[in-house]
Amino acid sequence: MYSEKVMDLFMHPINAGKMENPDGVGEVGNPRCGDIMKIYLRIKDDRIEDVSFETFGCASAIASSSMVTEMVKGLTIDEALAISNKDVVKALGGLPPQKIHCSLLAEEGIQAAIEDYRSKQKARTEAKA
Amino acid sequence: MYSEKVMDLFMHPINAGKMENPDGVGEVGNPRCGDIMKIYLRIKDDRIEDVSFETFGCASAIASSSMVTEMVKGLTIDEALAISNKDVVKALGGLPPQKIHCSLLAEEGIQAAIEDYRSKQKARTEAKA
Amino acid sequence: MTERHVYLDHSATTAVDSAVLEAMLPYFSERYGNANSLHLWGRVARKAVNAAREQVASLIGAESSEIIFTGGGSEADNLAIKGAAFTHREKGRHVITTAVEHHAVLDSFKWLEKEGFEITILPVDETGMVSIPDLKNAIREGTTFVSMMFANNEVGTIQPVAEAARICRERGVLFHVDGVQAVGHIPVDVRELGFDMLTMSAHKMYGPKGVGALYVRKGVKIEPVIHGGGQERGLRSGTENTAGIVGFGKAAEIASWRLVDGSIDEETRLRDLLIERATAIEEVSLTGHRTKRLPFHASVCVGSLEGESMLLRLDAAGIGASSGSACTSGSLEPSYVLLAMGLSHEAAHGSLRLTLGKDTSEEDIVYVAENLQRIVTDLRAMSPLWKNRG
Amino acid sequence: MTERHVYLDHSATTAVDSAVLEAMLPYFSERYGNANSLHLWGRVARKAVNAAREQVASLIGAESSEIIFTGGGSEADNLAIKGAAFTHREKGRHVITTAVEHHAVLDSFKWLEKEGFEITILPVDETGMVSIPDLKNAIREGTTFVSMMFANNEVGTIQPVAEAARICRERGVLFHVDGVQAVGHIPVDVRELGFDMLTMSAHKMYGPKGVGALYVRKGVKIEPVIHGGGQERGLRSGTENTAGIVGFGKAAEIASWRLVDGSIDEETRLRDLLIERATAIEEVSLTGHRTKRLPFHASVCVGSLEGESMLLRLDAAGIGASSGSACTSGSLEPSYVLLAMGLSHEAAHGSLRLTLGKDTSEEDIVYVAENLQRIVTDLRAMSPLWKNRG
Ligand SMILES: Cc1ncc(COP(=O)(O)O)c(C=O)c1O
Ligand SMILES: Cc1ncc(COP(=O)(O)O)c(C=O)c1O
Repeated sequence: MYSEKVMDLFMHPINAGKMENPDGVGEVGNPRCGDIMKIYLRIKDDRIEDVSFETFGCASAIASSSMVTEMVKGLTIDEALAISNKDVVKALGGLPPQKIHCSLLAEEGIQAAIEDYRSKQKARTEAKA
Repeated sequence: MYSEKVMDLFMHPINAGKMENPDGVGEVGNPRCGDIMKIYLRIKDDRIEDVSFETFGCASAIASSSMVTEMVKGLTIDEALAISNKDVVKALGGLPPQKIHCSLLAEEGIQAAIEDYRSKQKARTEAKA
Repeated sequence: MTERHVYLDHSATTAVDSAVLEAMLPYFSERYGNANSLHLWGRVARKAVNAAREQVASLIGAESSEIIFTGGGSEADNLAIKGAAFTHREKGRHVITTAVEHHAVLDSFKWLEKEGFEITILPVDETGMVSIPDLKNAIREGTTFVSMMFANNEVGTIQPVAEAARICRERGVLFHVDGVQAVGHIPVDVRELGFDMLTMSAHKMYGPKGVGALYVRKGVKIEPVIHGGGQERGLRSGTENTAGIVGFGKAAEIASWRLVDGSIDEETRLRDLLIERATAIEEVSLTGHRTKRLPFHASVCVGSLEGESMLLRLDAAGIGASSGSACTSGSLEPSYVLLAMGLSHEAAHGSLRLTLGKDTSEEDIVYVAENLQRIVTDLRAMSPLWKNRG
Repeated sequence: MTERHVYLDHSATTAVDSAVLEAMLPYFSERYGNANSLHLWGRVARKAVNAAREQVASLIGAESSEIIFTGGGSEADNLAIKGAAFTHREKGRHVITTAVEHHAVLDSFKWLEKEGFEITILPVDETGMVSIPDLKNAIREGTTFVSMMFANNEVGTIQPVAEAARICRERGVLFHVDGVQAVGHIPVDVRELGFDMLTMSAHKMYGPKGVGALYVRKGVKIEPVIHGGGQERGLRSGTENTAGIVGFGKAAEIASWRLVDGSIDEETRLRDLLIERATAIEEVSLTGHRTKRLPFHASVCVGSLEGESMLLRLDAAGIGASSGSACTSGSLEPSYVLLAMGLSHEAAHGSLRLTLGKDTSEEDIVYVAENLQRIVTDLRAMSPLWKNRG
C-alpha cells in the first residue's frame, strides 16, 4: 500500500518532535478527521535553519510531515513556500489516492508556520518601531 | 437414496419381460410423466400362476413392478387385490417420498390386469352362454 | 468394484486440478489473513486476490478492475440480472431472456416479474438455438436488459451471442451472458464479443466450488445483491474467499493454456467419437446442435427408456452421467430445455448427457459406449414402449 | 524479521484449523462430485454435505434441516433480512435493528428503506449495549422483523439477545441474530434462546472463508436472495461448496469441544491479562463492556494517537491488529460503532482492537503489551495532542 520511502520515514521519522522557542509554528488539520500537523521553524536571515514537526495521524501523515520538513530545511522562505503537495508526493515515491490529503496538510503546515513567523516578525518590527 | 432391496431388484429384476398369451394385462401410467407399467397375468382357478411386467420408468418404478409381481405370484385374485402400495413400499424397504407414486402404479397395475382378466372372463362366459 | 470409473458429468462439476489445489493450499492455514486487513497477513491475502483477478480477467480479455468475485455462478447471474434491472428501472422495466437458460437466470427473471417487471422469454429452435430476428423484434421502448447464455448446459448448443451483443449495443440495451459452461472451454473475448456482463463459475473449469465471477464492463452500472462491507467495488460484500479466488485464478491460467495447446481439438475428437458410437444405437438421437456445441458435450435422447434408470445402470458400471428426466429432479416435468426445443415429454424423459473432461481417454469413451449399448438393450427388454413397436 | 509473529486479529478472520483442512482436502480433487448428481460422485458429496449440516446444527442446538449454507456471513445476513422483510411485507413494512450492527446488516436495512420499508435503528449505551425498553418501545403495529447482533465485532460487547428474543416472540415479531462473532466462541443454543434466525460464518471459527450458514427455525418462512436451481431448500441456489461446507462442519465440531474443555476460560484469562496490561498504559481505556464481552476480544482507545499509525508500527513488530480509525477504511469518519457509543471522533480515531485466538499464548500477550507500550510512547513523542496536554 505504501512506498518504501513512506514506510521508512514513518518508521524512522526525521525532524520529529517539539522545538523549544521556535520562530514560527503552524498547526493544520482537525482531530475529527484524524489528522493534525504542527510544524516548528527556526529561521535566520529568511532561511529555514531548523524545522521539526509533531503529527497526530496515520503513517502517510507522519511520513509527509517528515518529508516536507526535510525538504524545506536550509531553503529560503520563498523557496519553501514554492514547495507544493505534489513535490511531497513525488519525493515520497507516491501516496495512495485516499492519502493525498496528507501531502496537502504538509504543504499547508509549512505555509502556516511561515505565516506565523511573518506575523510575529511584523509584530516585533512594529513593537520596535 | 434407494434401499438395498430397491437397487437389487432394479439391477436384477425378477419377472421382467413380456408374457405370451396372458389371461390378463393391465397398463397404467403415462409416458408424459415418465412412468408406464404393464402387468401380465396367467391365472388358473382364480389363482395367479404366473406374472410378469414391462416398465418404462425410473429405478423405483422397475423395482416396484418387480416386487409387486413377486408378491402376487401364487395368490388368489382376491388376495392379490388386497395388496396395497404400502405393502409394496414396506417390502422394498422404503421409497423416497417423491417416489411413492411408483408403488401406487404397482398396486394399480395389478388391479388393472385383474380387471382385464375378469372382463375377458365375463366376455368368454357370455360368449359361451 | 467395476472395471473402470469414468466420470462423464463435467457439465455438472469438475475435479479441482492438482495444480489449482496446490496454489490454494497455502491460503487456508498459513496465509489466512483477511484481504481487508492492513497488516502483513492482510496484505499477503490482498496480493493473492489481486493476482487471481488478473488471471481471470486475462482469460476473457478483460481488465482486472472489471472482475467481481462472487460465491458461485448462480450468484453472479443473480447479481447481473437483478443488479442491472434494478439500477435501470427508472429507464424501463422490460427485460428479455431465453427459454433455455439455467434456473439461476430464469428464476431471477421470474422474481423480477413478481417485482413488477415485464419479461419476454425468447423461444429456441429444435437445436436449442435462439433466433436473432426474434431478439430484434423483442427489444422495444423500455427494454433495458437482455440475458442470454453462451452455451447450454443440457444440450451444449452455442448461442449466437456475438450477433446478439451487436444488436443490444445498437439498441442501447445492456447485454449479459451466462458463460458458466463456455468460459475456459472455448475462446471468449469480452471486448471482441461486446458483452456488458459475463458470468463465470470456477468449478466448471477445474477450479473450486463456491466461487464465481461476474465481468462487468467498465462504465456499466449495477447495484449489489449482497450488501455489506463494500468488498469487490461494493458489488459483492463479504470477506473474500482467498483460497477459492486463488484457485479460480490458477484454473483460469491453466484454461488459457488449454485453449491454445490443442486440447480442445482432442476433446472434440473424443466427443464426436462418443456421439457417433451412441447414436449408432437404434433410436438414439443427438440433442442440441451438431457442430455449434461445446467441445466436451454429448447429449442424446434414448427412445423408449427413462433417464434415471439409465443413469443408475451406468452408475453401477462405474460411469457418471446425467439426464434431464423428471425422475432425476423429483418433479413430474422433464427438462424444460428439451421441451422448449420441441421434444415430446416421452422423448425428454429419455435424455442422457455425457460431458467429457480434460482427462477423458479414448478407452473411457469406448468403455462408456459399450456399456451404454448393453444397458439400453437390457432396459429396453423390459420397456413396454419398446416392445410395443415391434 | 521480527522476534515473533503474533496475530491478534481473530475477529477479522482465523486460520483454518489443520484438522479442518484435513477434512476438506479429499473434496477438491477426489470426491469432487456435485451433490445434486445421482451417481456415485454425487452421492458421496451429498453425504458429506449432510454430515456437515448435522455438525453445524449440533453446535447451536438446531435440527440439520434448519441449516441453510450460504457463501458467507454477509450473504446469510442479507438472506435473513431481505428474505424475511420481503416475505412478510403484506403484514407490515416496519423493521428494527441497532446502531452497532455489521455493515452486512445495516446496509441491508438501508436497502430495505430504499425499497419502501420503514426502519428503526436502536441506539446503544457507552458500553455498546442495546436497551431492552428501547426495543419494546420500538415495536409497533406493522413491525415484522428485528435484527440484533449477538456480539459486536469492534468492541466485543454481548447483547441481551435472550431478552430481546422473548420480547419479539411475545409481540409476534421475527427475531434474527447475527452470530458471526459469537458462534463457536461462546455457548449458543437457538432453542433455549428462542431465535428465529441466526447467522454464522465459518472463517470466524477456524473454518474456511466463503462459507456461512443461516439457521432458519422450522416454520419460519423467508424468500431467497439468490434464485436458481433450488439447493438448500430453495433458499440458496448454486452448486454446493462441498469442501467449504465440510470444513465448516468440522470447525463446528471442534468448536463444540472447545466450548466445554476449558479453552474459553484460558482465553478469557489471557484476554483479561491483555486488557490489564494495555489499560495500564497512560490514557488507554477499554471500549465495550468490561464483562459482557467475547472471551477473545480486547479493544481500547489510545489517547492522542491515530489507529493506523499504531497498526503499522505493531505490524513492523510482527503483530497483527485492527482499528476503527477512518484511515484504515479510506473514509474520513471513524468507526460508526464507537461514535454510536458516544466516543468523540478524536478518541475513535485512536481505537485499537486486539482479538485473541486459540493458539495465542501468554508469551504472545506479554510481547504485544510490551511492544504496545513502546510504540505508544514513541508515537506520542511526536503527537501534538499529547504534548499539548503536558
Ligand atoms: C458481526 C459480523 N457480521 C457479519 C460479518 C460478515 O461475515 P463474512 O465476512 O463471512 O461475510 C462479520 C465479519 O466480517 C461480522 O463480524
Ligand atoms: C449455464 C449455467 N449457469 C449457471 C450455473 C450455476 O453455477 P453455480 O453452480 O456455480 O452456481 C450453471 C451450473 O450449475 C450452469 O450450467
